[in-house]
Amino acid sequence: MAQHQHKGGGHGHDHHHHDDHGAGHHELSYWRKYIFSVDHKIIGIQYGLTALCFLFFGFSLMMIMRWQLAYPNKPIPVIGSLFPSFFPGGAMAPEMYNAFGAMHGTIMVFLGVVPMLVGAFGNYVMPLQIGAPDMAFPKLNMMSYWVYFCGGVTMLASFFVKGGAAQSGWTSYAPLSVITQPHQWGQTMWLIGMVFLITSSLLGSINFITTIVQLRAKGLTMFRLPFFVWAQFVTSFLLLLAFPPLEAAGILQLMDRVAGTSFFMPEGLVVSGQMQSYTGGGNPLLWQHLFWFLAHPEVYVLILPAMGMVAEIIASNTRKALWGYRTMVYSIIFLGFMSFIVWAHHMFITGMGQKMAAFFATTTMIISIPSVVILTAMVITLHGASIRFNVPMLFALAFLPMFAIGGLTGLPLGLPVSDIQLHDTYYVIGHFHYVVAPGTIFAIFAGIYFWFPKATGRMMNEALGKVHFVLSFIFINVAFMPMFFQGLAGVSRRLADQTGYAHGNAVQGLTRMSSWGAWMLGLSQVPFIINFFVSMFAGRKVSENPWESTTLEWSAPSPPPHGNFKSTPVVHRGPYEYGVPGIAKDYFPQHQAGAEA
Amino acid sequence: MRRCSWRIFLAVVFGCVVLGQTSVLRAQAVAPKDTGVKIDGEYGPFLPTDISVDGYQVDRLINVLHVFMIGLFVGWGLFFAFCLVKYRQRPGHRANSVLIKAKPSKYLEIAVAIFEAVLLFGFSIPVWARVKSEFPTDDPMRVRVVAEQFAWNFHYPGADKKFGKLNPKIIDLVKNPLGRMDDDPAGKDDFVSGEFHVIEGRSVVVEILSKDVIHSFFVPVLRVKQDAIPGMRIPIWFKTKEKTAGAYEIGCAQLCGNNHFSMRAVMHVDTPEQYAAWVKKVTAPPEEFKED
Amino acid sequence: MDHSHADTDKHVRLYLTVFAALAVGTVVTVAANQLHVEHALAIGIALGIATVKASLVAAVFMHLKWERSAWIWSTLALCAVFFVVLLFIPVLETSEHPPNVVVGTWDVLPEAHTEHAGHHE
Amino acid sequence: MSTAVLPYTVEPHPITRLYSGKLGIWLFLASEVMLFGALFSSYVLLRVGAPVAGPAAWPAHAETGLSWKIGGFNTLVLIISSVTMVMAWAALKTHNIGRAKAYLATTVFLALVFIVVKLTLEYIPKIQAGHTPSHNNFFALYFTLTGLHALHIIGGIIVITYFIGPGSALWKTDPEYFTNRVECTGLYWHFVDLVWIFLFPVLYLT
Amino acid sequence: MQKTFRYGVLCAFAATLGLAGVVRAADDGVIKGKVIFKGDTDKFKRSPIDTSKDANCKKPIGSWDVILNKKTDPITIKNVVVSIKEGLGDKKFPPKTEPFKLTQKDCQYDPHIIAVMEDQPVKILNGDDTNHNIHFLPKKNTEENFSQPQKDEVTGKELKFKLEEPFKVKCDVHPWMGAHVLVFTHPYFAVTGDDGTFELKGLPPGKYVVEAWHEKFGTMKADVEVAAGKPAEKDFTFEPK
Repeated sequence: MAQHQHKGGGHGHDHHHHDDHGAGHHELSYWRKYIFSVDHKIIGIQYGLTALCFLFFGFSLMMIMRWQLAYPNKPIPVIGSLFPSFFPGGAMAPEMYNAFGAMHGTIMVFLGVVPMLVGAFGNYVMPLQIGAPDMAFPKLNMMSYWVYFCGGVTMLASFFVKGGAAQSGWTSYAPLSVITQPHQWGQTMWLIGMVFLITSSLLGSINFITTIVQLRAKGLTMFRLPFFVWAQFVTSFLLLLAFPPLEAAGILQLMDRVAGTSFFMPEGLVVSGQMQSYTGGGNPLLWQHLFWFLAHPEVYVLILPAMGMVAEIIASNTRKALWGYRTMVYSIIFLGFMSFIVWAHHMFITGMGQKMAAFFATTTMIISIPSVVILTAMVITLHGASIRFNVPMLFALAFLPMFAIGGLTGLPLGLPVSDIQLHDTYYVIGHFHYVVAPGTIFAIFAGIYFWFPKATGRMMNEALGKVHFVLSFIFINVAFMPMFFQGLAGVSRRLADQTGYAHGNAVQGLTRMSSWGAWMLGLSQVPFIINFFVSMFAGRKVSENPWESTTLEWSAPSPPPHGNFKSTPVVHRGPYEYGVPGIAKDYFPQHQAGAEA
Repeated sequence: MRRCSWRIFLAVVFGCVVLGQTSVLRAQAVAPKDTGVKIDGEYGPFLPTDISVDGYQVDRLINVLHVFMIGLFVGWGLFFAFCLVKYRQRPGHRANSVLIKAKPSKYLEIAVAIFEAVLLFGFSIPVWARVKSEFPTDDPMRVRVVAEQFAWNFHYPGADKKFGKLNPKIIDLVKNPLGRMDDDPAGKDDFVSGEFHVIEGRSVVVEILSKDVIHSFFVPVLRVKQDAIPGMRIPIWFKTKEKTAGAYEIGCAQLCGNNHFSMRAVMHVDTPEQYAAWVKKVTAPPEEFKED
Repeated sequence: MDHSHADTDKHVRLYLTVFAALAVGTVVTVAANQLHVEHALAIGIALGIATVKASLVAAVFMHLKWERSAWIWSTLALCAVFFVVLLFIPVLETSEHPPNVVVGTWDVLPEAHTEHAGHHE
Repeated sequence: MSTAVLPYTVEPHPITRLYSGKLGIWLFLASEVMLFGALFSSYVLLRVGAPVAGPAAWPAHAETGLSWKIGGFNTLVLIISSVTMVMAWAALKTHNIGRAKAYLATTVFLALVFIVVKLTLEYIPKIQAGHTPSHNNFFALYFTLTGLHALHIIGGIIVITYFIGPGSALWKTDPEYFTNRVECTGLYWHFVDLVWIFLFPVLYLT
Repeated sequence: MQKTFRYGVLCAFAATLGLAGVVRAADDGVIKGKVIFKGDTDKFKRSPIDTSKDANCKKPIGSWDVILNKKTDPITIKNVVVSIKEGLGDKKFPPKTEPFKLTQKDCQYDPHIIAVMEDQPVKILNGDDTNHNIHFLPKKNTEENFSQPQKDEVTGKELKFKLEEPFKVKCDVHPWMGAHVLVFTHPYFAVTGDDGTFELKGLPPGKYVVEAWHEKFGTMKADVEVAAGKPAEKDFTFEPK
């Protein structure tokens, strides 16, 4: 650290934590070390474990919903009788379906995937990859986690209040979200939980950007950053600038619910035949604008870090430099920028005029180009490579076609005319689940398998990992592929029972297939869970660089000690110098001094 | 040992595929459900019957897009698979650090961009313009659709083609679900029904309203979907083809509460005679209800 | 920004000048408002003066006048761009519906201003 | 050993010319701009889209009963508090902690004056007069915008009080670091002032 | 000692018996009568209800806000709730335990008037092949709003209302479906049926104020004195214009 440490003098060290300042390193209590830790690695692991629990919980909600869809109003086996207050007569009531649906979306997006990608991987890997001893603001980092935790607890608690959890979808469109459960706490707690989660993300993004700008190791210029760091950097800007409008919208909706204001309530609302007492003058579309102003960048928050992780894994396992690294960086910056001006393509059928529809359709088509560029670059990287088919690579490779399907099916939704038929049908569900489930979730698995040895010093079991991969790959497609056909058939999303419609009943078989796929997908995670916990204690021990990778995190011990590196790393070259001619080893780590390639 | 584990693995995969197929087969055996009215049209895992004059434009775009998507995916997937096989790690093989030329990918990206531009400016924006602003002038039927939790009301202007005024204060869900005012001359011959009747081959302008929350008026067979936003009256239009008389479904496409799934109505495409008979039936002064 | 004492003294004088300007700005805003000029013009004047005042605060009190860091300037630029994008929401929502869309569900609306305690009984 | 030793908490980074705290607070302010930006945007939309007549119409300025005198007074109070805040930082730059604390205390005092005036002369009489947030969208926006702003003021009061009290212990061990922290707090405080500079004409004058 | 105990037990037994007899004798007061309609019956014809919103609702049904029993003489009114309004003092009554059964049949509520005691369970069943959503709209009690998508749902759903008040119920899927809930603190209430008569049984003797409530015609009160062993008669006459 000496070269970065500014001045001499006894007071120069440990500014942040004068309370811990003392002669010698006294051991911290268990609480300070593992629970209220300020070490980015512990916080990253906390984020990771919490997010995994939420992902599992969110998925369980969906598995129960899939029963209702496949066998409408039939008692749910086992679970139905375990929670009689949730499932009267063992079957799922439509309002419970709506609550589960809203919470599945919220939990997966805000409590599962984002904390996993940004909170866990970003926190754990990013400082290591830039050679920083920690995040720029360690206490703020701890606070981010605990604020996120409070948000999660609030969301979970909302299941048990009178009237149950929020029922208006994860999009919480007003006026439905304002007038539903008016005397009950579900939606209000959802809003309060969201304010917590937004605050957590904002604090986190400030920390990430500052860390990347300020704490890069010597010699690590912006264009020597691993692609994952770039992805985190862009993601943090998205979080920083897109989340506040949702916070504003959340405050307005909270006012509508609690103080009886009419921000989203037009005049003369008649609910259940009764004139409502709202003064009116509000606009329901205001909520949608503010919501999607966040939520479209949010989509990229869900995918950019995943792309970053996949890029890292592909580079390492093709033993080849990432093809078109600079183009990819420019693409990701462009993607981030454009994601702020496409939001209204979620609102084509709200009564939009020609100019606006044309504008947003055009920006939507434009934003698809950088995605194509990034994907193409990653595929071309495979050309001339020497591909190692280990478990992280399998997941990363599967990410590519899955993301391609997800991305391509976005096209008919981005054009207003085809969107007329497909808007809010299962086609949309299929589209974004292909991006987020076999896309992002696979990237998350890839990342877990890839960085597990760094965090624990042990490998995860390859055979179990492969079983996990193949089963997941098959069943995730069985679960999501039918949705495109349901969507084409015209089945609307968020229907608790589609069999009442002739066109819904005609494809009910596909629904069942999808449900079976989802349950089998759930079962397929058993090898992973076993692998994860057993490997933690009994996995094969490995050295600091088991994958023979080049980036900085692999120069730190596994697991990295406090302060991360044995000696302050200095960077001499770009992130992906694999297979450099004239060098015996097929990789050339960033921190190794030597001839420039 | 290694070989053995792969065999188990393949067995598992095979098992999964069999299971998947069985579930598809099971799937076919879903009995049609009695929903009160027999619904016409053909429904399956692709686009449903199209009875609208302009619906083909939507279908055409969707079809062109899917051909394009599948073509791109297959081509790209072949390259992907080729790389996976050819460049797998094996003894004596080392990654080729000489980079592939950028040109093919650049051409591909440019081609994709051009194709998207064609779709956008050729197939999407003009159609959207037609749908949104070129309202029919050939004496269309006018109907007002009022959505509420969880039902559709169809308000017909009657012979004078003028809608009466609506007042939310006098809404009575049994007798006056839309709050029609008795003292409004334009509203004298109006009538309200829970069924949607249109005449085949005649264009219809539908004005969409909502009493409470956001709903979405969706008629799959017409390729028509429009959100019903409270505080706004949004007109859309469509024209049914000739010889399409029958009963079709209307659904709600936007989550609107507990019973979103059962917010369904039936659209009857009538011949002029059927329509006249229906109007006569609906507008007849009510006879006293006698319990049997 | 390393300041010597003399620098700081200069700054202090500048701060007081800016304070005077802000106070005058406030008085002018209020005075202009009392003149009963046309409404749109009054809004324009008020917002214009507010912008000037805000710029002074940002430039001097928040030290942007002396700020050299490209990172801060680019963050602010990005923020400004997206702020403008946000302000497009009302523009879109008030002008960009097709011409035949009508605002208001009902023909007759309640006139009386009754008690508005929200929906809570 | 709880944290690693981090560079650039005090001295600026040689390339970015920033100490980390400053970049952090500017990023935070950027997000605040977006927060208030969204609310201003909502204000414009609701005002432009308000019905022409009826209870939901935008009230004429006279009907709102908002007094420019109180608003103007509070504007001046906040501007003065901004000056004292920046003066506190200047005093720290000249190593005069006593004067700095006095300036900080003045800032807190002025902030409290702002809150007390707001509460006793505006909020309470308004609510008593029936002009609650649910009265119409003007009052809804008035209470939401000024309420959120007041929350920011209260947050500022807490932070500044901390630097007068226990936080000032840092001055003895690392005066430059303390000065930086006060500067960051100052940046936040000026931003809060800046928001009010816009809120005042938007709510009180037009 | 033993003897005293036996006598004590005997005396107590006898006393209990006697007391019980007194109480029983005292609590068999009855108020009965009918609710008579006077006026133009043509103004209050039942009109058919338009059930076209749901094609599953095939059986024709009629409006229920006023149902006159035209076969009785004089013409009486159905669905009038007669109850004791005043005169019971602060006496607390244990809630009825047998559930009140409310069925949704042919897209209408059966029965139309749900008169229950506080804390008496109301069991709600769906008797139709379509989805129903029952929405209680009380002012004092908690609002209930849930759907019953299937016929003869496995158990139906049970609810309890805690506070005395009359309020409406409606179906959110079939907007025309409506009914009324009346919650009482005591068991002395009755709903007139097809003969228009009512009977309040088991009343202790005393002076009461009796109220008749009709959803359209409003309420009407009368003073009634109940003597032990003899039914008190009281007819109510509504004369709507």
